[in-house]
Amino acid sequence: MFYRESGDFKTSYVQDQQIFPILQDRVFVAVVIAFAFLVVPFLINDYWEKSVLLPVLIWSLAAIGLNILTGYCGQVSLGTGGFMAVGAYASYKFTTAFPELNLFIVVLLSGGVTAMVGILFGLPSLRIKGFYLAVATLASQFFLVWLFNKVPWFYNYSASGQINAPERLIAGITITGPNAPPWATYLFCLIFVVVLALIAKNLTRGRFGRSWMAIRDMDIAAEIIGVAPLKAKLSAFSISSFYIGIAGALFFLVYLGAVEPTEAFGIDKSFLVLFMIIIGGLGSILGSFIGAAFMFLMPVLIKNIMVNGLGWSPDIVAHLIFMIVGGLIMFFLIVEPHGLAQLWRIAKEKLRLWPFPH
Amino acid sequence: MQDTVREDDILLEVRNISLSFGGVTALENISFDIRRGEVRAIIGPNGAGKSSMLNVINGFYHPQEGEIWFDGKLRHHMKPHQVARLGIARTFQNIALFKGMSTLDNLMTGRLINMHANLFSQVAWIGPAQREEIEHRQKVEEIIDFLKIQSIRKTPVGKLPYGMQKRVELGRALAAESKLLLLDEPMAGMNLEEKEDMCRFVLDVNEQFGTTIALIEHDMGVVMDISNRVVVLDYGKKLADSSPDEVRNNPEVIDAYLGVSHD
Amino acid sequence: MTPDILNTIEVILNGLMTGVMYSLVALGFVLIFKASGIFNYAQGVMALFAALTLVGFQTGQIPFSHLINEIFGTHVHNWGPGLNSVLAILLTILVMILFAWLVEKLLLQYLVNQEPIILFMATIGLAFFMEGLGDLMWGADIKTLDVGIPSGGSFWWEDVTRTWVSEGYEYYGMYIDLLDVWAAGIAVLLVTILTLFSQYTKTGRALRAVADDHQAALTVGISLRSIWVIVWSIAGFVALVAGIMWGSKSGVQFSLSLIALKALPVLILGGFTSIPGAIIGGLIIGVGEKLFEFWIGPLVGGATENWFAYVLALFFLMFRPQGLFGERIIERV
Amino acid sequence: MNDTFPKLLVHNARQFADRPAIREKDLGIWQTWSWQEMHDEIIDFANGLASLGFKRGDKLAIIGTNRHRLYWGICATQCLGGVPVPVYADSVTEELRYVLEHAEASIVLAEDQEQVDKVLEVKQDVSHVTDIVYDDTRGLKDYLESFLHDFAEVQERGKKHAKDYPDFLGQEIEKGQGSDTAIILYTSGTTGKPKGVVLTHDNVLITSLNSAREDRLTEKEDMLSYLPLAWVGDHIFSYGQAYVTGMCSNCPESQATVHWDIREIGPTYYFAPPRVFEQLLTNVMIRMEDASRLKQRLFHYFMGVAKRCGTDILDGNPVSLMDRITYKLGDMLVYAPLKNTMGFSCIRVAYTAGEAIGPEIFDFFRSLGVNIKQLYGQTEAAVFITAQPDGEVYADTVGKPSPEVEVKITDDGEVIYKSPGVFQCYYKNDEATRETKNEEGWVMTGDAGYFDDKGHLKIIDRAKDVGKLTNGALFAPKYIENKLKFFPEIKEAVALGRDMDYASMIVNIDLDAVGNWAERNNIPYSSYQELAAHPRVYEMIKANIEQVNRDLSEDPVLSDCQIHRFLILHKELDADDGELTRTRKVRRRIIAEKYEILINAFYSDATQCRISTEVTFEDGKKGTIDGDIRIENTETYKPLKAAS
Repeated sequence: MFYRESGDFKTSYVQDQQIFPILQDRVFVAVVIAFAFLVVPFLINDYWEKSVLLPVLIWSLAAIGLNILTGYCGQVSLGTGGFMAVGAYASYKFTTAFPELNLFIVVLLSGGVTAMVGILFGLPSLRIKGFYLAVATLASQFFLVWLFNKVPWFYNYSASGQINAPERLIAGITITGPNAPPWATYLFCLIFVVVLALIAKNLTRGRFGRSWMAIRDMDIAAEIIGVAPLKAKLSAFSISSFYIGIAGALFFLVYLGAVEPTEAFGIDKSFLVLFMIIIGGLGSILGSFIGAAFMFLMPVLIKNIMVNGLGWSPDIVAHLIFMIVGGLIMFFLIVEPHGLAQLWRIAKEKLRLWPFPH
Repeated sequence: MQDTVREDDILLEVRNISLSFGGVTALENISFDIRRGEVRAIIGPNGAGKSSMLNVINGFYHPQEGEIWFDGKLRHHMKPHQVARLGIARTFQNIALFKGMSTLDNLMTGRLINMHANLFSQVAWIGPAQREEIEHRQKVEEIIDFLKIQSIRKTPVGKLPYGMQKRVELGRALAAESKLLLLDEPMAGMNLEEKEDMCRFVLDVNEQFGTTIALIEHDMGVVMDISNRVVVLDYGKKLADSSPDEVRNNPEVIDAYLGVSHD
Repeated sequence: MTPDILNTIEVILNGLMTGVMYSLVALGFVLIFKASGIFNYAQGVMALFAALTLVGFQTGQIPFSHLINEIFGTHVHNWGPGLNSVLAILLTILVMILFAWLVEKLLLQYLVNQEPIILFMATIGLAFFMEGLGDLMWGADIKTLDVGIPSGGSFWWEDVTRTWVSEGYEYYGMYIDLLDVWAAGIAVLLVTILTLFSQYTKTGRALRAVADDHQAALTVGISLRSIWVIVWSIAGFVALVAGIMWGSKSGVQFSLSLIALKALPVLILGGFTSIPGAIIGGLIIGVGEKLFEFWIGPLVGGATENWFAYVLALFFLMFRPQGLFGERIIERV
Repeated sequence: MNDTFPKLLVHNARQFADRPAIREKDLGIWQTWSWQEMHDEIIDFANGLASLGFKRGDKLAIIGTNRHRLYWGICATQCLGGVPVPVYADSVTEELRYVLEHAEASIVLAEDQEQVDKVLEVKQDVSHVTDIVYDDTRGLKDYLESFLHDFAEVQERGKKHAKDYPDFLGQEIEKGQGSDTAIILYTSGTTGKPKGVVLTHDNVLITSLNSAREDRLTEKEDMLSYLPLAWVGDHIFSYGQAYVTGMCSNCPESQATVHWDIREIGPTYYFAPPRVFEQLLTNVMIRMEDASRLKQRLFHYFMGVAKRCGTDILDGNPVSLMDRITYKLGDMLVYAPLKNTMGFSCIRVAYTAGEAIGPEIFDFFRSLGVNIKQLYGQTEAAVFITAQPDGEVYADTVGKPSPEVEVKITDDGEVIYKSPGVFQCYYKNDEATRETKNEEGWVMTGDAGYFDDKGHLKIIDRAKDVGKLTNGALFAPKYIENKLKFFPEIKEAVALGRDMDYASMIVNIDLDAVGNWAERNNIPYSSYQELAAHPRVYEMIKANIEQVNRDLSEDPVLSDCQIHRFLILHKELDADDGELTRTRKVRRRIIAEKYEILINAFYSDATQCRISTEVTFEDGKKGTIDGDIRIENTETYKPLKAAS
């Protein structure tokens, strides 16, 4: 209905291969990004920061990461929580060992460390496929969390076994620690999310993305046409882990500030991110955002309505949320296995064809 | 056959190949060659080992015995993706397209062996990665044009009809610009018109690009029409190896194959 | 024998007993996987759900009482003093059959011909749903389950083993929980029954036919859908047995559903399609993790049981991706 | 003074240098050439042609679809003072042989292997052809004939030639004059051999310039070039007007993808014959059938609004504020998206011509805000004879004389004209030239028509088909038939009345449309015959005819043509039975013979007539159909005005 594409034609492959080939989409995205950078920081408060924006941004990043591995490369992983823990602990070690190190670099390095760990745990994927691999990734989940619990070096021998984010500044602005202003933490995360989302898009639409998808869709054929499975899978594991590691670092540094591994990075987090990409859409960057926002905000909303609105007891609502989440997963797998992103694509297709149905 | 062929006219030679799976023999002491620029057919009844032969050639199966010479060199143990890089592309009997991708992306995937932009340029996109992408897009578009599949360029291949999928698969194999093209029953399950189109494309590929082609096919008419030489396999053994006409009149072949194909 | 050796034997025995428990859960997985190719992640939650239901019947709870009270402001909890164990178990079996039917009706029939990984994820959804449902129906508090199976250490065994120790050592005997022994016995019984069932009954043969070849089974007129209901019912029954055992041992609580995760490496070891595999896999994991904890645990801070099974499975997979008893996969193109 | 196209090309290359001149959808994108680039390409090719020995006065035949290089071939030929002769791409070898022979073409520019094969097949019969140049190399690798050249290869030769003779081409272009022959266009006459219409640069250029000025076309226009290259319309719109305005022609990827390509390009200037618009409207309606109820209601509501005030808004007539607001809303929700899906979003001017367009169709598009207008033209006039000016657009006229065109009606009612676009002659056919063009330069159109009181020309029929009733009034059968055929229920109609007292009509109902209607109204029927004889069908057709009569009564010239009696034929007119041509045109003579009884009954008092007709079934077997056919009288109306 809103699309007026007629006359918006492509005279070069550069134009044809844009991320958003339709002019109106480009305008829309530009407006959204401008709004996120220029307007939101002035409106943000503590509640919006901690309860909505930061978690949605960070989970989006984790979802993009898992989507690269699962959605694009077809390797199901249940180790997301463990990899997030690696990112978190790496960032803790970096920033406590080198207090002067710029936070951006700390976060990136944490991603790098997680990528290495990802490669290590991705090695079995060369021999194992499907849910065999999913089970194997559980090893990383449980082993890593156990490791951070049991080896005091990781938590700098603190008495509580917890790690706490020290206060760090960038250009005189506090980013981590309890005194960080909401707009600063928000912008810090936003920069990572926007840049990394763009990079993810660039990777998935190019050589890497195609080799991943080839492996996902038909691994034997992929190998026979020249895709080296080792490279494709390990690159997916490492890049995916890089994203998840960064999400973990941000989760710890700017969002929670203090974590205890079993609590913050348990198996439930692995499932949460998996659900985000199933509901959001496997193999879709946009879907990662939608899924993260949906899976995180839906329970918040339900809780708000039922606990605050209807006055029900929180544990009943928690059970209900479990049922709703589980039901939604089944519903989506039956009705639209490609998730909300696919629904959006269909809606968009409809809008482009409006008023015709097809 | 008269052996007047020069050594470097031969693109691929298999010598005394034997392959078995846990005691079951799939191929037994098979030898034949494929000359540069020819269309070579491999025929035989079901279970004759034709597909196994192709799988051996592109490194998916590893024969227990025998040698494979490609492009004048003895080929050592290689993984399929390494073989692909040597210049052997193929299509599959049961379509093995990447269902989640568009026609264009399937063909671009076929060109992966020629793409080299590193991770960092991919991350940045603008620059080498984009240049490479465009360069290969042009090549792929030429193939799209060649196969007349412009109208399905951006359609996910899962939604295409069978005949079109076969064509896209041929396109993906062509995209690799390989020296040797292996076609595993390219016309299976097609109607007459689609078969004629596909024959035309196979011959055009052979003529236009000079690609050497080895194909497995059941339709004897097709084999006779488009191949230069024919190898006949039966129960993993080589039964005959000659021109289509000679094969057609070979009584052994008729017994083993032609006789039963008219049921 | 030195106490060290005896302690090791005790650890092994305990491991075997735990392994039997793992096997019980894994058995449910194998049954469903064989018949429908579905990797049923919800098997563990089914055990929890079955145990919760059983306790609910035993104690006469009103289902959803919390929810009802919340909505209507009432204070209902129990409808009576509860049923005796046998009746409660029978009722629970009925509930599990109803559950199997509902799963087929509402979920599986829409997912026929989907990729295995999609089915797997659907069962994860199912697990979440049932977890919420179980808690909502029966309450989330930890419950004790007692169906009359003896529990506690076996004094007889303690006395017997005390005499095995070499001269000059102090030793108090081996500890073995009677419940574990019972569980092992029941597990053996269950496997025997299942084997007999699948070998000698018509339904059993149909099940095997479906497992071998869906298409062929359909052509000879076996209704896939009713087979699925049957298989899920049996899996539900196995889940109930596992639930009773685990529940009697450590109370009916959320962590019960996590044994499903433990069953996964068991399956990897045993192979997804082999009943003996599930048993042996369970035993290996049980013994392995106990021994590892016994020997290595103290050196690294303990709690290695959290991950040992998975890491073991991981290494195992590297060398034998098809499991112990699985058939070798020949890939075709 | 840029009096030839090559001179215009040189001028445009300076004036519009980097603006796009031509695009073609190829290899997935719109490959674009600026005027400067196109100029260079054409110059290279012209030089290449020269190196092949092509010289002033030689003919170059062009055969193929709308490919940019074929358009370049036209201009390159003209650069050398040669004459391009485009040939329809779907010509069979026989037609091709005739044109090549008749035009004495020395070089043939062929699109692809298919066309090259055709040319090779006839080459030994046509003595003049020395070389063949082809555009698409596919499949031509193994063609080793030395007279075959790849287009690019000719351009390479051209570059060398230009190096050897740097001033040659510039001088050749300068030598050209407006009075030189620019092109010979062969018209596929319905009878006899095709005639080659010779047009000069002046003819094409001045006509293009005048018409472009009339519609204020600028270099910013985009035109979709999808109609046959050899048809005069395409030559004027895609070539003539493009060169005089500097606008861009866009060649579709293939004939099969035109509807996608138009959507992408979104032309600002567009031409299509009525059947294209008709097809589009049908598609819109069919696709809307499947839409949800809500969308359908939305669609129909706003189409109603558009019908009420759309054309007025387009024509700038006063419209109430409320209507304007609803129309604006409709534009947002329905019209603009609809235009977007058809690729009409950007259209400033669209033309239709060639045959009568249904008023429903015409109004549909105009009410959406698509400015379609009608024109009346001929190859012999370099298209433009009359056209509708903006704001004066009617479904039933073809507009006012174009600039510098004089139009007259002869005493016999035939339309004749004189214009700067008038052709020189039919190539090598003086007799035909004399028959068509008199000494003073007036050209006979062969069409009967008249000017209405608004000064608009109305075309009635082919002049030779127009007869008189016994009272001397004009009888235009095709005109009335077409009016009837605009009703969806009527598939064919045959008007009778020449030299009779009044007009009568034989009607064929449309089985799909009427069958559908019958189902909705619970009218059972088992065959066409049964449905055709149903009283309620008669009622419906009668109402339609009376509607036509009412329209005719308002017509100053044709009010006497009102239909007095009609019948619905018991069988469908069929090409297998010889009643229609293969292109579904009515064969009046056969029908008159076959249905003599019926015709006699029309002009008697009979209300019923029994007839037995031989029919050919689908499997080729013959059989007969008997039937009693009812003849009904219809209401006629008093003429509103007396004939002027």
